[in-house]
Amino acid sequence: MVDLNAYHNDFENKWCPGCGNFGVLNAVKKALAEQEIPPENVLLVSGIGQAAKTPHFLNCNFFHGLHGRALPVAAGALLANHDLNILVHMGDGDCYGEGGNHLLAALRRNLDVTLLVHDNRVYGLTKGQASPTSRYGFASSAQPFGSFSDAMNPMALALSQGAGFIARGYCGEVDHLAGLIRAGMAYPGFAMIDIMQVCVTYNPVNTYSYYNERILMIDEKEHRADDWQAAIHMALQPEETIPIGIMYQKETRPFTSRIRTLSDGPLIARTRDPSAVQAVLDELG
Amino acid sequence: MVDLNAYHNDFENKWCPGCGNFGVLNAVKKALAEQEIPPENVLLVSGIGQAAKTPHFLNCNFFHGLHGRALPVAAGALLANHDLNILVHMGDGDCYGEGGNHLLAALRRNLDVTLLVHDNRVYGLTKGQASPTSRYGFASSAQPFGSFSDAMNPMALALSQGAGFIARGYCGEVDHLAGLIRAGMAYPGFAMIDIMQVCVTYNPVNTYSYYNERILMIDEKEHRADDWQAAIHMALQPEETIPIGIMYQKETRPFTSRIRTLSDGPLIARTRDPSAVQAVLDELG
Amino acid sequence: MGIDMTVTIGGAAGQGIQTVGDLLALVCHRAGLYLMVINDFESRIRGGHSFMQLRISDEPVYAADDGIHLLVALNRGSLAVHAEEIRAGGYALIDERSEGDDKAGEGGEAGIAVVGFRRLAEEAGGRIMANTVAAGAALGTLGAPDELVESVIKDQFRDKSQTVRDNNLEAARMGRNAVAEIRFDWRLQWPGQNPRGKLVSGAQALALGALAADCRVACFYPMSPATGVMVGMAGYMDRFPLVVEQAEDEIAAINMVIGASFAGVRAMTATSGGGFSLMAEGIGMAGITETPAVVVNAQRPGPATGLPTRTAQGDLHFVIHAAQDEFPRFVLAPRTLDEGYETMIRAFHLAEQYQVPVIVLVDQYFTDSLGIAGRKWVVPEIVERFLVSDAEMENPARYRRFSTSGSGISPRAVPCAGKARVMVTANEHAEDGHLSEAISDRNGQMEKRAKKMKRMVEEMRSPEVLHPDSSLLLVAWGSTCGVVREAVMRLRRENHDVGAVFFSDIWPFPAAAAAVALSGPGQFVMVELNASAQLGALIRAHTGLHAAGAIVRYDGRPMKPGGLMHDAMQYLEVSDG
Amino acid sequence: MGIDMTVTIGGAAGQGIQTVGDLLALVCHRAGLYLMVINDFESRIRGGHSFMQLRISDEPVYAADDGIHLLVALNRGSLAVHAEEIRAGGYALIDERSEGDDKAGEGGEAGIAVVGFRRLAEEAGGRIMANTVAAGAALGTLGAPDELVESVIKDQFRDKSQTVRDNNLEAARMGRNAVAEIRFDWRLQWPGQNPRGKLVSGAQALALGALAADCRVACFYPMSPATGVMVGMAGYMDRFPLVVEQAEDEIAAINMVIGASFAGVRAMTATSGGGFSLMAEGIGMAGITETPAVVVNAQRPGPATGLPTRTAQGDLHFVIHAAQDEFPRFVLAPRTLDEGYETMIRAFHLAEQYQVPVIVLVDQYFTDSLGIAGRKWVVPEIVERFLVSDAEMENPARYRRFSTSGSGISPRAVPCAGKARVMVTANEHAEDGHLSEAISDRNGQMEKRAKKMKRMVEEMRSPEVLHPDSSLLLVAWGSTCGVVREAVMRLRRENHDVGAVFFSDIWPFPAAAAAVALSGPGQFVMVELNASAQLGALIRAHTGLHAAGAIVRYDGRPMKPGGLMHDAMQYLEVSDG
Ligand SMILES: Cc1ncc(C[n+]2csc(CCOP(=O)(O)OP(=O)(O)O)c2C)c(N)n1
Ligand SMILES: Cc1ncc(C[n+]2csc(CCOP(=O)(O)OP(=O)(O)O)c2C)c(N)n1
Ligand code: SF4
Ligand code: SF4
Ligand SMILES: [Mg+2]
Ligand SMILES: [Mg+2]
Repeated sequence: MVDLNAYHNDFENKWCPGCGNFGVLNAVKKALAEQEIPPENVLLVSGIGQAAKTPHFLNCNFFHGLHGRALPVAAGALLANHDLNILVHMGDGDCYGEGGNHLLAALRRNLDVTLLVHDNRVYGLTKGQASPTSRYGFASSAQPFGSFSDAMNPMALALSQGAGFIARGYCGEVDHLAGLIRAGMAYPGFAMIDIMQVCVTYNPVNTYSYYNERILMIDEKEHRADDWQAAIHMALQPEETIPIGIMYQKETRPFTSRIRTLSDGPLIARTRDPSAVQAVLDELG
Repeated sequence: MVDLNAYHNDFENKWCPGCGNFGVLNAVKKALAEQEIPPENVLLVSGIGQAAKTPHFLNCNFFHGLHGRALPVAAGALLANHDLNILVHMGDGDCYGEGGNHLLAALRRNLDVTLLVHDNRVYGLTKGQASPTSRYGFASSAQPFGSFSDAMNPMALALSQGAGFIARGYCGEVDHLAGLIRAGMAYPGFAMIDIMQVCVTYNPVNTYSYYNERILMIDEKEHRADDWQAAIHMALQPEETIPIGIMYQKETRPFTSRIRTLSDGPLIARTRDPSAVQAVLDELG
Repeated sequence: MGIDMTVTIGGAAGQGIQTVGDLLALVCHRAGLYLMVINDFESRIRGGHSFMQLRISDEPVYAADDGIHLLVALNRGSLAVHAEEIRAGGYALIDERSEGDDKAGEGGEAGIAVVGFRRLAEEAGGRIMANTVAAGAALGTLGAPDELVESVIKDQFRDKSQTVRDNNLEAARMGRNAVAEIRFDWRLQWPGQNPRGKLVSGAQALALGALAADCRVACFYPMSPATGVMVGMAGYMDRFPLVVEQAEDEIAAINMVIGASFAGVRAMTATSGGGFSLMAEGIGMAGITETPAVVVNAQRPGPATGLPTRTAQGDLHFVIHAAQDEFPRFVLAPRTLDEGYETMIRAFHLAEQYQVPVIVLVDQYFTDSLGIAGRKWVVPEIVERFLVSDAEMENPARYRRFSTSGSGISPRAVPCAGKARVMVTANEHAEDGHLSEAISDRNGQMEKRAKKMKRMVEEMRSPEVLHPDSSLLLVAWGSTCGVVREAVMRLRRENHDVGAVFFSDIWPFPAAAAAVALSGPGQFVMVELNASAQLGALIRAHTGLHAAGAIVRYDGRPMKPGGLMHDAMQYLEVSDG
Repeated sequence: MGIDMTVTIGGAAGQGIQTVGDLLALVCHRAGLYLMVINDFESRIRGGHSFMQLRISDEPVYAADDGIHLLVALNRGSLAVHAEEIRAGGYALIDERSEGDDKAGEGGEAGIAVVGFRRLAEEAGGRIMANTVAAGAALGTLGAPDELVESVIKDQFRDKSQTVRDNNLEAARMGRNAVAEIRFDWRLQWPGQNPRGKLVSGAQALALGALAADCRVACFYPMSPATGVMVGMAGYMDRFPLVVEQAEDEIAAINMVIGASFAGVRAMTATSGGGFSLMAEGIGMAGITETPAVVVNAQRPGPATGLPTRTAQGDLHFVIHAAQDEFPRFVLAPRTLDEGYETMIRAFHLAEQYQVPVIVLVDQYFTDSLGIAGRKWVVPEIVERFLVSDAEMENPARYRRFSTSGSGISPRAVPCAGKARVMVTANEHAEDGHLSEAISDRNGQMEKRAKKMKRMVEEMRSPEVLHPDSSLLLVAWGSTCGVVREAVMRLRRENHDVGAVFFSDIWPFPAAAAAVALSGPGQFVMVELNASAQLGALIRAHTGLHAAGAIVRYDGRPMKPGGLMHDAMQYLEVSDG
């Protein structure tokens, strides 16, 4: 195992003390170390928000782009070089709000990246507005009379669209989360991990104690990962308990293996052949 | 019943002869006539595409806007005047491609409009590229080696997000479709109707005979509309048969009834009170 | 000018800088003093270094100033950051050291008073009141009358329990007592007058203007520094026919606004550059469908995510040209709080009168700063809607939404309000609203839309000119006019021959008025918060007049009079000499 | 000029206008004639009226012309539409009447030959070949040599069965025989030479240029008239290290391009105005992250959905200013097919050399028209990548992607290619790539980026000038230069003292070269396909020179020499007189 410190950098962390993102950060380090992926071989891609700052706090390559747009950036990078190890960090607003359309497309592509949604059910960086996963009635400065929308159900969404790796993690269970990330990275295809992440500043509803009282680790023996019915049941159940773990997993065909061109190796590694272009031009007379 | 001709206008139709959109158009007329909604009391909102041209061929009010953006336009109109009868016409590219994020939001809002997706599984107006509902491998000028993405499953998507009215129609069954539209308009909340619409020009796969061989009307006696499990089963079943009808229906709380302000009547009908503004200003000293 | 001093409250994000600052501002406001309060945030929620800076005066002030008279350092780091800015004779109030304090910050040349913010708060009833102690100490140093301080605290905590209120009063008192010994050179003469106006932020001024203009639908996606405008409206949903709805993204927001406006109510959105980018196509749709829409763009430095919590004026060219092809629009850049309120009323009026999008172009400095709005804010008795109904039509069945006859402004009806069918498309269209590719329809509609520009330019207010005959005119727009005004006043006091030209109405460009304003005997120099002096380029393109130079900043910070005066001197020396 | 004639094929969308036109074009091309083929589509798939127009000449032609020598009317409606354009002595070939024909269209003053397109096709083996009959008839009227026609048909149907091939040959022959009696005044002298170059569309020229430039990832969302560029590349995915992927929307497309480019390959997208609007924020991200990106904007009339299948040059100001705040970019507007190919190679080169977005600004007229590209298309032996690797760094662990030392162009490495960490953010950042709000970092990066502009402007090619000493210069950019060239040639033949200035490199604006080009003794007049003469405004803003006027069109149709000459005369009369 690579030393955890190898993933550490000296860039000043900008999260609130006690923020659930620290748990996620530690889980990522752990997962990478356990897989012995040296930091220089990791590419982190993120949108904009508190979650999306994660890459700055790891000693890896990163592209920290626009609010909502991490998945297409990751897709482009993957097309250029499908040997990359890509982790995508997004917030719930980032991924399910502004970036919702890209999530739908990533599911359709079965984009072979691991998506970590730091789901704190609130817009953290912009100071606490309701997010797509905030519950109906969630009150904030921008929603003084409560949010008028129902919460999105990301797990059920992914299940409905045939996703092959769907997991839920919790920032308070770092080792468990590290395991999910490892499994997600090992999965050939789109691995979606929705992480219950506590925002100690703007979400007074979904606190550590809220989760600690409800979290239930999925028992691999009881729950067969390829049982879709059981998975959808879990995804839709009322939040009296919150199962965490791999909800669903099946074999699928990852995006980059669907594209014939890529079977000859990553685009970035291919050599250019000017004579092939000349041949095309010659065909035109 | 209002005379069907009341919905007719003289604007030249721009669809290909034989296009499935004609069936949809006729079903809409029929549904409106049966409900006795005079044409001047109907607002049609659409995006851009062949489907989205539908409003031009009806003698109603309409807003034919931008590709992908019909749902937010409809949402705005509804906020202004929630007494409006709004039908939203979109193509599959329009609604599930460019506009995917707005569909997710309309589901979360439970936006009280009736959405008709003319789902021809292809981009018609732009000459035949793969759409989000095109099957994996669908070949076209833009996808000469086939589409690399799996098809979206719109019915399952809506089911996964708690939608309260989900139906599938077929352009070849006009009366049946008219019934669905009527039911959708009567439903208080978001009514989503995905219509199997044949594109005779660009989709050689999903033809009239393709559907005629597979279509199966949902028997209201056999299938209880409030049986979510049965509905998701239908939505996910392989396309050997294609059930049409109301897949799922339950009571929900429509968007405009969630907003306290609107309980005093449509915004457009409220009177302005300058003294109330003055009172606010006076509070600031 | 008698009183003119700056109090800075520094600390980490989340430490409650705002609580301290608000108390100080409220006390000064109530005492009849003038204020200019700027907020300097980092894009984070906790930690780092933020500050709030209050310039307090007995005359109107138009900008934040350099130098600090009194620093309230909520942590030691703040002392380190600001030590050098403290004027000789100034003071820093700091907390007693305690565990977890960072090591930095040991003073400088200022007087330092160690006050046990946290310790005294605990004595008063709880650590949470450390900020009240700090505020009490600061106000004590300034010599604020006790009754005034107490009345403000009572009001601030009026929704809390009696105990909370009492504890805070006690905390403030303890803070004051702790500084009783300090002899502060700028101890204020408290005028004890009535407030000089409303104490509001720019965001509030815009929100209230929208309310006064009868805006009924506001849709937005949160984005600093524009969110405050929407938050400023949301709280009134229970008292007005108003819905403020958070959209799934900015594209939805602008489309919702257009939908609401089409259906017949006044509607708006507010965003910053990134969101405005996403709205470009929608703004074009407002253009071709001739649907009124008011869009506030509160600028921050870019490109892209840029500096989310800082200020800039870099989007001027972009907002004028955003969206493919050409269509008429207004761009208005209010300079002051009063003008912010009035501009919103005007924006809605112009949007409906001309059936065009109106962009209100402000910036983080404008929206996040507080000040005293001194003008009376008039609430229009009537807002004109410029709508037609069946009754006004010869034959509603023949209603043509995009009729080309007449002034260029077609009759706008509301859908489902009568027999007239309202048919609208974002494709090019015939007069009846159906899509059309006919050359005659295309040209007819393009020319009809273009025709509006002629009348629109007449709506533009001429730039304000100070001392037109000066040898140097400083030219600014929007919120930057404040600091220029301040600098010009000071330079003139030093006998420099300098004036200013201030633009708030920018598009359609008031070329004739600009040429008059800029054709004085002297030269003119642009002062803008963008790299290329974008207004300068507009002036050049539309009047042929060239600025002699440009004083620009793009560091995201508000411009201060000192630096501006320094840079202006470079031009003055030439012209003076 | 010997040969110069226009053949128009008109019909309903879906009738196979393209099949007829392509056969004609291929035959002319193979015979060594020059061609300019424009397509006039409605935004629909079936019905309505569309046409394809071939101008055929034995000398290079630069624009479509007015007047029709030979009309092939696939339906009666087309005859009605075009009858008045047919020159005296011209001919119209029409089908026999049959059921379902619309009633319109009974000739005019042209000669009319009724040919049984459908009947003869049935005789030859099937109605589907009606278009081949029509092509045969048209080519027969033009006197095309049989062997030539047959060789082209054989090639066109080479992937089909022998029977299909033979039936089509027969159909063409029957068409020719049916017109054997016609005495057509402009019957061509068939030169029987080798082709004068490649017969390609503008979209193809751009696609092939991108291929030659080693573009490896192309992401797009379909949008007329840009889709052809992407379709033109997609077919080569099996022969090149190239992936063409349809994105879920334009926002995704530009972000995918940036992701691919960041990860190390050349990448591009193509769209039209509405899609470009949605890409604005992404283009800003390319700007601040200094990621190369090539974006083709094929313009159509707007605003918003506008006229989807028609042409315009209305986006110039928008693409120059798109996205919040300021950053360097290139805008290149190729004028010809040859230049289209070369511009793409240059665009990718410049994008990587300067680490900036490059916008290639074309239009529907450019992408959808076919012509003969006469220059040799060079495939660069090497494409320079301007990348650094660990080996070139002193210490890869200290690699700073956004180093401010040096020329303004920071060293660009590829992620996961060595020890160097590549850290990139769309926030403002420090040299190492981490986000930073420090004034020094902000100013450092802004100034570094701005510095590139100095060198970028030196890359700009000067406008081409024809007859600089003329009393009137017509000034155009992009594809409109063709028709201006044609008009100038004709006007000079009529002894008018007129010249032209042609811009293809537009941003950073080559102000010095423009001033030289426009400072001749005469006056200049803008010729643009937009309402306000946008290039004229740029010229004014950057050189202070004023156009004497502007000849503009915004009707969505390509400009023709006749109308342009007519409008130009207005200025010439003044200067001639
Ligand atoms: C186009 C655009 N719109 C809005 C924003 C402002 N913005 C920044 S982060 C954010 C939301 C943050 O919420 P989330 O994605 O849940 O992340 P968190 O901060 O909670 O981790 C928003 C709206 C932006 N940067 N860009
Ligand atoms: C922003 C934007 N992108 C792309 C287009 C081009 N466009 C017009 S219609 C269409 C897709 C049509 O497909 P669909 O929505 O399925 O409708 P259909 O024509 O099949 O009914 C596209 C891509 C556009 N008008 N605007
Ligand atoms: S605001 Fe919430 S999500 Fe953001 S850093 Fe603080 S605790 Fe974490
Ligand atoms: S292209 Fe397809 S969807 Fe469009 S009108 Fe023709 S048949 Fe209908
Ligand atoms: Mg969040
Ligand atoms: Mg479709």
